Amino acid sequence: MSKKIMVSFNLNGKETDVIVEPRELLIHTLREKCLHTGPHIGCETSHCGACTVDFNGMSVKSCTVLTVQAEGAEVLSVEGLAQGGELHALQEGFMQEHGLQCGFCTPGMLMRAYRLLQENPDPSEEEIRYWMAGNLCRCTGYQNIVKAVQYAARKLRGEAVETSHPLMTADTH
Amino acid sequence: MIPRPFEYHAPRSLPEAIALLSEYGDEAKLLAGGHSLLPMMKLRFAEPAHLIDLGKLSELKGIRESGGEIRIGAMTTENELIWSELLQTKCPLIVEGARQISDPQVRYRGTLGGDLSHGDPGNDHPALMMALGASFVLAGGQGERVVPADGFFLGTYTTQLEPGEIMTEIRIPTPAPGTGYCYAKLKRKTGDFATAAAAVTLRISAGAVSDVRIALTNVAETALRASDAEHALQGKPLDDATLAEAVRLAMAACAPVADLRGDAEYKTAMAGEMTRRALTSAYMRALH
Amino acid sequence: MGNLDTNLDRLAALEGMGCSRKRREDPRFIQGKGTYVDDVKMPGMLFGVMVRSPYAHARVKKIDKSRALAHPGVHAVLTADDLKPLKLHWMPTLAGDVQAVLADEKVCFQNQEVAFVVADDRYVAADAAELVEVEYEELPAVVDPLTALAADAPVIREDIQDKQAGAHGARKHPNHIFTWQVGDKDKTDRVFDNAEVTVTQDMLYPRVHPCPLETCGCVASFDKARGDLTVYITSQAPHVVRTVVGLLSAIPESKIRIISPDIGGGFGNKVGVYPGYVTSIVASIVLGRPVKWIESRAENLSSTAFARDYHMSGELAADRDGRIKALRVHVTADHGAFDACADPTKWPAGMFHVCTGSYAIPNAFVSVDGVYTNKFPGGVAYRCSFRVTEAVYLIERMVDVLAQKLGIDKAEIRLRNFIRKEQFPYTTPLGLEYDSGDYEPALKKVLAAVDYPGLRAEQAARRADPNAEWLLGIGVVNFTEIVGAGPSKMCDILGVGMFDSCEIRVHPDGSAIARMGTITQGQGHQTTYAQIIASEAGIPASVITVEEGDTSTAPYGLGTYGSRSTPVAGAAIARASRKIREKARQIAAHLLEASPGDVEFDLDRFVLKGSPGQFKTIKEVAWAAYNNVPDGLEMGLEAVDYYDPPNFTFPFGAYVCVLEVNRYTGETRVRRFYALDDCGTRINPMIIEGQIHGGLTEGFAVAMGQELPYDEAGNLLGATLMDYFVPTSVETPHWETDFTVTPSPHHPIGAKGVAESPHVGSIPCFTAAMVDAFAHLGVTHMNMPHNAYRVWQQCRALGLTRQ
Amino acid sequence: MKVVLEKVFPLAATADSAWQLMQDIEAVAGCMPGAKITERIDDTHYKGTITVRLGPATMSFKGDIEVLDLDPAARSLHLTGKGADATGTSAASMDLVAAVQASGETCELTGRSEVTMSGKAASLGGRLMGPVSEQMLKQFVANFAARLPALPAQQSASPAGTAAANSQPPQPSVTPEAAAQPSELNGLALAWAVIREWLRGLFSRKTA
Repeated sequence: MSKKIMVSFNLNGKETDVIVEPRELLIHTLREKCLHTGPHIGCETSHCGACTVDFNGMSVKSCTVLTVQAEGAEVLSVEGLAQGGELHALQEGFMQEHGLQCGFCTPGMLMRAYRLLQENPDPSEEEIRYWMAGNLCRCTGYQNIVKAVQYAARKLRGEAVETSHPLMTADTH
Repeated sequence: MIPRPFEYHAPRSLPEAIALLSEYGDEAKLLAGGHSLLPMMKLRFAEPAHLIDLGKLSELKGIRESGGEIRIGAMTTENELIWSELLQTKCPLIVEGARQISDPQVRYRGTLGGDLSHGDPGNDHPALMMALGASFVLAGGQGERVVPADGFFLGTYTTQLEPGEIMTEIRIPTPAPGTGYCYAKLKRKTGDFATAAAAVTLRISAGAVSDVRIALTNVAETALRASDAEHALQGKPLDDATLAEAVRLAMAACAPVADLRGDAEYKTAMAGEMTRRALTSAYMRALH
Repeated sequence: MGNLDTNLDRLAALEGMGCSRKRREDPRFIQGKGTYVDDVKMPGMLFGVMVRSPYAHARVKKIDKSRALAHPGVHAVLTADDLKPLKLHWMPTLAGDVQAVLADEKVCFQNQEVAFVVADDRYVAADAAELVEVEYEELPAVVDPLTALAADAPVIREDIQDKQAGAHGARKHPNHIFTWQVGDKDKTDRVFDNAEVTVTQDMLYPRVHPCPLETCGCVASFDKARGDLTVYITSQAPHVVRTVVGLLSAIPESKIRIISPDIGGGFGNKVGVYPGYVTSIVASIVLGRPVKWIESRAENLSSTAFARDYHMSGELAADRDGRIKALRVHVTADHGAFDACADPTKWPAGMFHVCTGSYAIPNAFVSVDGVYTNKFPGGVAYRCSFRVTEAVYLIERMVDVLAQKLGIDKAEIRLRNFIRKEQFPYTTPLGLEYDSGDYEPALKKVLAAVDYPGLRAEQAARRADPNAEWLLGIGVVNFTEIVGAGPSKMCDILGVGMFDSCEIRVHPDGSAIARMGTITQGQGHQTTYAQIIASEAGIPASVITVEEGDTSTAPYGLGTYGSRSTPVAGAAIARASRKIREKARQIAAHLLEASPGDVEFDLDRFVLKGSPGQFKTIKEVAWAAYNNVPDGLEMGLEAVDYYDPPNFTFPFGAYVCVLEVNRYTGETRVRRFYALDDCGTRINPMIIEGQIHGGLTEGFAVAMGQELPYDEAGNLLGATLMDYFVPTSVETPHWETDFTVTPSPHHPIGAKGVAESPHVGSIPCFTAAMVDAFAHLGVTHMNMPHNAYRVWQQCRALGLTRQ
Repeated sequence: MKVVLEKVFPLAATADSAWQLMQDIEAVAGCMPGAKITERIDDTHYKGTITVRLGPATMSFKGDIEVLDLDPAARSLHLTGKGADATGTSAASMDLVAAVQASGETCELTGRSEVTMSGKAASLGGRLMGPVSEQMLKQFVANFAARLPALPAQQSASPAGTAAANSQPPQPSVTPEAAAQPSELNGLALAWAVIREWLRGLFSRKTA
C-alpha cells in the first residue's frame, strides 16, 4: 500500500481535509469519508453520470477523478445546491415537472444542469438534450427532465413560473 | 473497479514533469484528462507504479494565433476548444470535431494532447489534425522537436513520442479563408467511438477542388490519410463521378477490425459514406 | 350539500384520485437525501466482493485462498466448501430449480460466483479477490439453445442429470427443463389443415437486461446478542426475500427484518434472490459484523437476471379476408444454467398464453420448451408482466406478416379481428378471461391523430422514388397486456399466493399512516396510494403517510413487479379505506344521534340525510374514535385488507411509430411515436404520463440496440455501458401520449396498471415500423436489435446500398 | 472464443535440422511469442509464462505446457499450453501441431494452431482473436526459423518480416534463454492487438 496523502478541498463551501491513498476515487471519498451520499455510483466506467459533481466550475464524473486531484478544488455536490433553506430553481423544476422517478440519477442530473445553465441561461430543447447527454436515466425518458431544466432556466432569468408543489423548501420530507 | 496502488506526482512545471518522467521511466504514466487511463487502471489492465499528473501545468493550456499558426496547448480541454471564438471563426473543423467527442462531462476533462498522445485509432483528433496539416511539439530531456501529424501515428497506441517525451503544443497552419471543412462521424450513441468517421478540408479555385485533405478515423491501425482519394479530386470539380471515385479510393485504404460495431465490410462501407458526406458538405461550405 | 365552489375546494383539498398530485418522494431525492442500499453505513461494516469464473463451463479442481486470507484487512474467504456444512451452497430458485450460491465443483456460466472475499473496505477486498487462486478444467460450452437438446450436447447440470422430471413435469434430455403446452392442439391443427391462408414466421427475442441505474446489493447485519438478522437489500419483493431467507437459514421469520430502502430502479432485475445476498448474510452471521455487497455494472449485466431470450416460431391460419382462425406457436426458451425464471409456480412461461392478443382468434395452441445453456440465469419480467412482452411481440408480428401476405392494410386487418366491446368479459382459447376492453375506438383515435392515410400516401411516394435515401416505415400495434398477478388460485411464488395487502391507521388528529406489501422503485406509491385513500376515506392525502419495504412494519405482500401494485395493492388500499369509512359512518351516526343508514358519505364528511347543515367531518370522527364510540364498537380507527384478485387486469393500447431508415448507412430516426394507453381508472395523470415516457424509452432501447451477445465459448461480449445500449437524451425520441378510459369491472376502483404497457407495446411497434420500411421489397420480419449495422445488412441483402 | 489456423511455411533449412530443433521442447516453447519456460517437470510437462505489455496496459498469463505427441516418423510435434492471468479473470489456451516435410534442399513447416480465450480477455477483446492467432503462428514459425542454422548464401524465407509492425526480426540462437528475448518482443507486438481491443471496447473515452 502506497503512503497516504492529506488532501484539502472546499466541499459545498466548507473546507474539508481527508487522508487518502493516491488511488482513492473522488466518488468514494465524497460518499464514504465526507458522508455525502447524493452522488451515486451507476457504472464506474464514466458512462452514466450519476456521480456528477461540480468541480472548479466543470461538471465532472467523480468516479473518474482521483481524490488527490482535488487538492485545492472547489467541489459542489447536490447537497450544496439549496442555499439558505431555499431550494435551487432546478430542484423546484424537477419536482414541478416530474423530472425524476426512482431518483438515482437525479443528483447527477441536477449538478450537470446547474453548470449547463451557468454557461447557457436560455437553452433550447435540442441544446439541453445535447449538453445533458453525459447523464443516463432509465425511468423518465428525459422529456420531463428537459422541461424541468427549462423551468429552472425561466425562473433563473426572472420569468414567472408555476410552483404548485407544496413542499418547495429545503429539508422538508 | 479499484485501481492498484501507485505513487502520485503533481509537477508544477514542465521541466519538473520531464524530470519525473525520466526518473521513473517505464514505471511512470502521464495523467491528463484521465478518461482513458483511469478506467484502464480501475479494470487493472494498467498498473503504473507512478502517476504524473499534468493537471497543474497551466503553461500547457491556451489557444492563440501567431505567425499564421494556431497554437493550442496540449492540456487544452475539448470544451475549451468548442467554446474558443478563435477556433469558431478561424478553424471551425476542430469545433465540429470536438463537439462529436464523448459527452459533456468528459469534454471538461479530456484534452487535445491526451487524445493525440494516446494513439488510439478510435480517437477523433488524429484524423482532424491530419486534415488540418497540424504538427506537434514534443518536449523531452534533450529539448523540443516538432513533428507533423501525418506520420506521427505509428500503430495502435504507438506514436513517435519517445519515452521521456511530453506533447506540449499543437500547431495548425491557420486555414485560408473560404476553406471548406467537415467532420462526418457515424457512431452508435453519444459517448461511443466512431464506427467510421471522415475529416475533410478543401478549397475551390476556378470551380475545381484544390488543397483537399481527407483523413479517416477508426478504420485501420491508426488514423488514416486517404491520399489516393485526395489526388483523384485535386483540380477536378466535385461531380458525381469524381466523388464516387474518391469514395472508392478512400474505402480501398481501409483495413478495419471487426467488433460489435460491425464487420470489416460494414466499417469500410461506412468510411466511404462518411467520406462522401464530409466531401459534399465541405464542398458546399467552400462555395459559400 | 353546500354550494358548488366549496365542494370543489373540499375536493381539491383532498388531492384524491384523478388529480396530478405532485410527488411526495421528490423532496428527499432532489436534495441527495434518498437512502439507497449503498448509502447504508453501519458501525464495523465490512465489504464483500465475488471471485467469478472466467469460463462458461468448467470443473473447479482446486481453490487456494491462503494468499487472500494472508492479505492484511481480509476477514474471510467463503467457498462452496464453507457453505456445505450449513447446506447453503445451493439455494432454491423462484422456478422450482436450485442454483449454486458458490460454485460447487463446477461452473456453468461465465462470471458465475466461485468465492466471496470479505475485507475491511472495497479497496482491500478488490486487492484480495485477485489473490484467490482457482484451478479450472475447461469443458465444452452450450450457447445456442436450439442445439442444447442434441444427443451429444454436453450435460450442463450434472447435479440433476438423472432427474426424469423437474418442477414442471417430464424432462426429455439432461439439458431440458420443461415442456409447457396450452390450448387444444388437435382442434388447432385441424383448422390449419383446412385453412384458406396460413403464414409462418420464426423470430428471436434476444437476451437483454433490465439494467436499472442502481445495481443490486445488500447490507446484511446479524446481531449475535439478539439473534436478529437485518438485511438492507435492493429487492422488489422484500417479504418474499424474508421467507426465502427463513427457509435457507432456519431463522424464524420473526427474527428476520428485510428492508428495501429507496430503490434505484428495478424493472425486474431486483425480483430474484442472488448469491451475493446469501453470501453476505452468511458472512455477517459468521463474522458477527455487518457485511455490504454491491455488484459492479459488469457483474450486473453478466450475472443477475437477464430477460427474454425466446426463440419463437408462430403460425396463423386465416381466411382470404384476413379473419384469423387459429394461432400456433412454439417457443424454445433459453433459461441459462439455472432455472431462476420469475414466473408464477404453475406457469413456467408466465402469461405467455396472452399471445392471442387483442384479437378474437377462436383456436390456439402454444408449446414452450425450456432448456439449459451455459449462460447466466434469469428470465425475469423486464418492465413487463411475466413473458407478456414476448407474447405481444409474437402476435403483433404475426398479424403484420398475415397482412402483408394478403395485401391488407396493417391497421385494417387489426380492425377486422378485434375482440368487440360487447364480447367482454372475453375468454380466450388459451383460457384467460379478459376483463374489459374497447379496442376499435382506441386505434381509430390514434390513426386520426397521426393522419394515417396521409402517412401511407407519403410512404407510397417515397417508395416510388428510386433516389430516396431515407426509407419510410409505419408501425401499427394494438396490444393487450395482462397484469396484476394475480389470483392465488392461478398464481403463487414458492407456494405463497400472489395477493397483496394494506394496513391503515387513522390517528386521533385525523391524519393517517398506511403500509403496504409492495415497494416503490420510482412509481411514486407514496403519492398515488394516498390519493386512493383520500378519495375512499375522505382523509386529505397531505396528512397520509405511506410506508413500504420494511418487513417488520409492513403487512405481508408479494411486492412490486408485473404492474401489480395498482391492480392488487391498489385494490387492498381501496378496500381497507372503505372499511375505515364504514366504521367512521357508525361513529358519525352516533355523534349525529342518527342511525348509520341515515348518514351519507360526502367527500370528507358524513352528512345527515336531508339536512346538509348537520355533518361530522372525518377529522371529527377520528377524534371521537378514541374517546366516544357507540356502545359495542371497538375504539380506534384502523383497517387491514389482504386482497386476492378474482382475475388479472388487461390494460391495452394503440401505438403508431413513424421511422425513417437510411439505406446507405442503416441509421434510423424516429420521426413520430404516438402512444395511446388505456389503463382503466387513472389515479394520477402526471405520474401515468411519466411512467409511459419511461416505458417507451426502455422499449426503444430494447428494439433498437440492446443485446447480450455470446461467443461460441460462452463468453459474454460487451457487458459494459459502452456496448450495452442505454439511450441518452440525444438518442431518445420525443413521445406523444394519449389515453382512453375503460375501467376494470372487477377492480374496486377500476384501475388496471400502466407502467409496463408502453414497454410491451412499443417494442413490436418499432420492429413493425422497421419491417414496414422494407415490406414493399418482400421483407416480413427483422430480428432485434435494429442497430445500424444489422439494418445495413438488410439493406445490402436487398441491393439498396451503394454497389 | 476459438480460432483455428492452418499454415505452411517454407524454411531455409534441411528437414533434419528442423526436426532436430523441434525435438528441443524448451526451444520450441521459447518460440511461442512472448512465452518463457519457467520450470521443467518432466520430458513432456513444463510450466511457463507469457507477459504482455502495451502502452499503459500489462497482462501476464502463467500456466502449463504439455507435449501430447512427438512423432519421429511424421516429424511432427503436438503441444498444448493452458494458462490463466494473474488476476484470475481471464484464461487462454493454445493447441499447436507442427510438422516438418522435406521439399528438395529445404523443408516446409506445417503449423496448425487453435487458440481459445476465456473471461475478461475474450469478453472484451475476443473479436481480435483471428488476427492475433495468425500473428502467433507466423511468429512461432519466424522464431523457429531464426533458431535454425541457416543454409549458406541464402536468407531465411520465414515470414518474420510479416510480423507485427514494430517487431524486430528475431536473432538466430541456440539456447532458449537467449531466444526468450526476441520472442517476447514479438509477443508484445501481437498481443498488442488484443489489448488494444480491450481498451477500445472498455474505455469509451478518448483523451488520456
